[in-house]
Amino acid sequence: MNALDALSLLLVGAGAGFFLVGSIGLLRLPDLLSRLHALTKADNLGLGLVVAGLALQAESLRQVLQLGLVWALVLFSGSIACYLLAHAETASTPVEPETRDGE
Amino acid sequence: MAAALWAMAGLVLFSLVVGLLRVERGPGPGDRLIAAQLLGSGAVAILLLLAFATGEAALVDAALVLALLAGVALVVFVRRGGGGEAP
Amino acid sequence: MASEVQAFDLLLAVLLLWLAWRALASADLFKAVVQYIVFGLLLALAWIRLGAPDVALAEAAIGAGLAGALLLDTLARIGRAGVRDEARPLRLTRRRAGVALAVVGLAAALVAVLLALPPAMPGLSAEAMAQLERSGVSNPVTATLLNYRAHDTLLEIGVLLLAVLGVWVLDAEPRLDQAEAPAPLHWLVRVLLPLAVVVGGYLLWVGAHAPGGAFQGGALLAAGGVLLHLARPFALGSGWLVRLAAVGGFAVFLLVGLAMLLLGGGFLHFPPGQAGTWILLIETAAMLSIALMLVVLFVGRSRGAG
Amino acid sequence: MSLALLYGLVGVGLVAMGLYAALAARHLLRRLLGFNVLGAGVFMLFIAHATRAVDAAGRPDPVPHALVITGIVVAVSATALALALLRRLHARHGRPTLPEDREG
Amino acid sequence: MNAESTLLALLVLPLLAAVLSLLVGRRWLGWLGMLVALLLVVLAVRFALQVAAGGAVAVAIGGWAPPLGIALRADGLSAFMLLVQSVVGLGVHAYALAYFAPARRAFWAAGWLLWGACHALYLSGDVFNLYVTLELVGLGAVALVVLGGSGTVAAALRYLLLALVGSMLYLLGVVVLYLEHGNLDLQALGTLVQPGLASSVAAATMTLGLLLKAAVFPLHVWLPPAHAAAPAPVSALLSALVVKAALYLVVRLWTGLFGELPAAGVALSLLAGLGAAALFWGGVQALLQTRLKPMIAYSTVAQIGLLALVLPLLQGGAVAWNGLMLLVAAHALAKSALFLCAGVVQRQYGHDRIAGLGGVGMQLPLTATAYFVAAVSLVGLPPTMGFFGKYLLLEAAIAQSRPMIAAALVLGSLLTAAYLLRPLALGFTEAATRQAPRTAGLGLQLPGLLLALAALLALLVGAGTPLWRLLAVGMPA
Repeated sequence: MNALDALSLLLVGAGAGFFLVGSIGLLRLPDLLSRLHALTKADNLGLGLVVAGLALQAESLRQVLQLGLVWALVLFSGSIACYLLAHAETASTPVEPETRDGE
Repeated sequence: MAAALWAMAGLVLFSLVVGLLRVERGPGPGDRLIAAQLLGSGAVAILLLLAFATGEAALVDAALVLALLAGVALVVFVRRGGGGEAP
Repeated sequence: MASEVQAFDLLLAVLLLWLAWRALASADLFKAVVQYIVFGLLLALAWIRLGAPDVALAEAAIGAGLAGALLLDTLARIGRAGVRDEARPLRLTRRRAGVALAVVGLAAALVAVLLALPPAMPGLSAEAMAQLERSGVSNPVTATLLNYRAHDTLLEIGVLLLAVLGVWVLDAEPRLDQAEAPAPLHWLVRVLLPLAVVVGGYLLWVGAHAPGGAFQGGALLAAGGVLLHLARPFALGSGWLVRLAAVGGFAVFLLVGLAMLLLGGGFLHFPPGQAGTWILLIETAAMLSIALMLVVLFVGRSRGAG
Repeated sequence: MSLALLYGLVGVGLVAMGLYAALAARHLLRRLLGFNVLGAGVFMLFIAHATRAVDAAGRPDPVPHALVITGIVVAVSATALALALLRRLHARHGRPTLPEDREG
Repeated sequence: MNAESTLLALLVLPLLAAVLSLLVGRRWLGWLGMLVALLLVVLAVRFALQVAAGGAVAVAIGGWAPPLGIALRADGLSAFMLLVQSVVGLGVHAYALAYFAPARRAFWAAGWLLWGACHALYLSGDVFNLYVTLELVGLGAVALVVLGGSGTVAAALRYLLLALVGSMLYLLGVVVLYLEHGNLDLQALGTLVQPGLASSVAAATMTLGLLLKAAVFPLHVWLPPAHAAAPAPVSALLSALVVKAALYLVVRLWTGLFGELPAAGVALSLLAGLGAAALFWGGVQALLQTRLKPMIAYSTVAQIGLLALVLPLLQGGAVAWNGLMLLVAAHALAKSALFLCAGVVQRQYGHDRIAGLGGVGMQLPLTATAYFVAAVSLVGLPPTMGFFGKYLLLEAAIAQSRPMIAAALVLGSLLTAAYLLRPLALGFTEAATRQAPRTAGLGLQLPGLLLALAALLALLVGAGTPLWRLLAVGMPA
């Protein structure tokens, strides 16, 4: 394994780690807005690091661009969707007990 | 190298299990949907990892499709109201 | 592709079963639907794992895009009371015992069938590959869908057309989203819609030699249309132009099939040299029609349209 | 255990769960989810099998892939129509269940 | 025009008509429909003659021979079903011309797709292609049922859900067959299938799915509400043709693909048992109905039971086979005529309560006659087609020493007489309950009468040797 592979793996590993941390954050954090925050972190950094690590393995510029596009898209639509959700959430009343899961 | 990428894909899949617990617990529709959003990004990451692990370029296309559609569910929910939430 | 079972597969298998179970047994249907959407995501991963990227693309485009949108829209329309199901929707009761028994018997029989199968089987891959040269495309899945078994695909577009006709017959529904869409949603649409068009066209084009095709492209385009509708609600009605666009794919498919008769072949018998061109023509028309019909299924019929 | 068998067994599990829910549940949306899970199980049996019928180059049988894509389109069309009917039924009667299933 | 071309024309023409129905101006819809329907009847007759003379026809679509491609195959059974489909279709479409005024585009478009789907089903020789045609038939039926307005939605949804599960079960059987044999061609599979677990599972799931779609007791619960709620011409199409499509496939599977399995005898006897139960349950329910359309719908449950009852006789040869086919045709013609009559009554009086039918015989003589002829044919009195069908089946049952089937056949017919003749007795004997309201036009009354009379005339024209020769083509040994 050469240095490039090692670096690539390191980045990918860090990305996977961020996914794990983000998921745990999603689980542990107490309310929706802070969970939204955790989600964007995992999205941006987790996927970003995975994409960066894989880009080092790419065989062509086209592949690098494709990877970048995928990341940018997830980032863009994810953050807008989360913004819309946060916006709607703060505008409306808090969650009522009735909708909580009673199992 | 491929084996390592497989392992990473497995790790991301495992972290999705944790996200699934948030889908399960809720409590509100918004909580479930942001967890689904994370799962979508995770699926994109897994597809990319598998694309490089197997050398199958089409998987990048599949990741691209998922990335394009990543926000659709949340947008439908926000615009239509979820049925569980006051509109 | 690694064909031995890995930890990844075991985890995926367990998750698929668990998610399906939760989607069917969660009392809160909103939760069930979200779990079903995630189930679709993981299903796409399973198709990849089984070496079926064409199916994975279709599943991703449908599961992540349209199916989720349709289900969430329905939840919104049936309201808070409708979303709540019984506490244990699948509880075994005396009335359900017969169904449960039959299902368990069927599952046991299927498992026995699977265990009895030899490890390697003759399928149709040898034939499909041997004829690929003459099919006009180099992706065997596209060759099967648009050439070897084009008759299936023609009728399948007919099924979609019938679903649209059924929706057109039903009364119009009230609009839900009266409020003006916030500006970021418009930004999102401005970026995603052109991209969906480009990627949809790309999937159509690439389908001739790599995973992709008319249906995957059409579903992606339709998701773009759904997003646009959510940002700027538009009426589709069932006027002449919409009807033409909806039936166009089916009509072109049928007419090209008949044109082959005139060219001296049989119905849907493409001359090997021109097959690629004819298939691309059919696929283009089919993609546009499929996209439009899927959007109609989401938007429904607007009030006052004929 | 081969990939075909593992995913084949998952397919059987999905068929069983989906069929039960499609026939036994009361809420119509649940029954539709059941139908879709049933479909996913049938498709999975098919695709898992295709890995056992590889050609000389080791590629799986493409014919089941094409048939499953056809099946997915059919299932989505039918689901969309059923959802449209379900919304009209709910708008008319205020309940998402069929009349004979409305006890208790 | 050779037989292959006729076959393709029969496949493509209704689909083309569906496309045109979505595009032409509204006032052309009916005329286009009548033109194509007449053309299809001519083609179906021609095709039947060609098959009778030249034997079974096969066309590999796109030039791809099975197992890679899809083969269309037509034997006597297919050609006969196409003939029944076309004649009934023509009658119902002519009725729809008057019933849906102004024309409803969705009826014509969905109706043509449904018609085309039935043709594709009768012609298909590929088990997966048959699945697609089954779905096309199912969705077509649902789209047509909801034409009846918002009151039909529950019935349509129940029907859709069960039809979907039914066809998915059928597909599960197809998948099991492919797992075992790597083939989808009906004919090839017939030689490949060996007795064993996989074949039994495939046979069981496919048959169960089809029985659900054919509304064989006790899987019939969806049928009466859907067929009673739909607009009359749609009910006629569904009861006369759509349920037959699934039943046709059951016959096709158990006389071909699974005919050699050791379990075939047991399976067919089981079907006969269900059929007998349906015959009596459906008959009693029909007797209890207070409205005409639900009564006719329950009668379909009973008649489907009758067709299932006689399936074991098919193993005994040509007499039963011919009798079953006559009965299928007689039921299709009579049942469509009955629903069309019910539609006329509903139009004329604004209701279809049986108790309120006094004086119908005077006010609607043509419709009352049509109802009478159709009822007589369904009961099986001479000289109708139903009589000859039942006669042949009775003969076969006695020859094969199946006294139970013979007894059920006779008792079922008596029950049929009891419920079908009750409205008629009221209509002719009781005085009119109200003044003659608006009169239903000839356009509405004639098609039902013609269909009912077809059950009589068809025998004079085609029965006997030419028909037997057609049915002998591809008859299971």
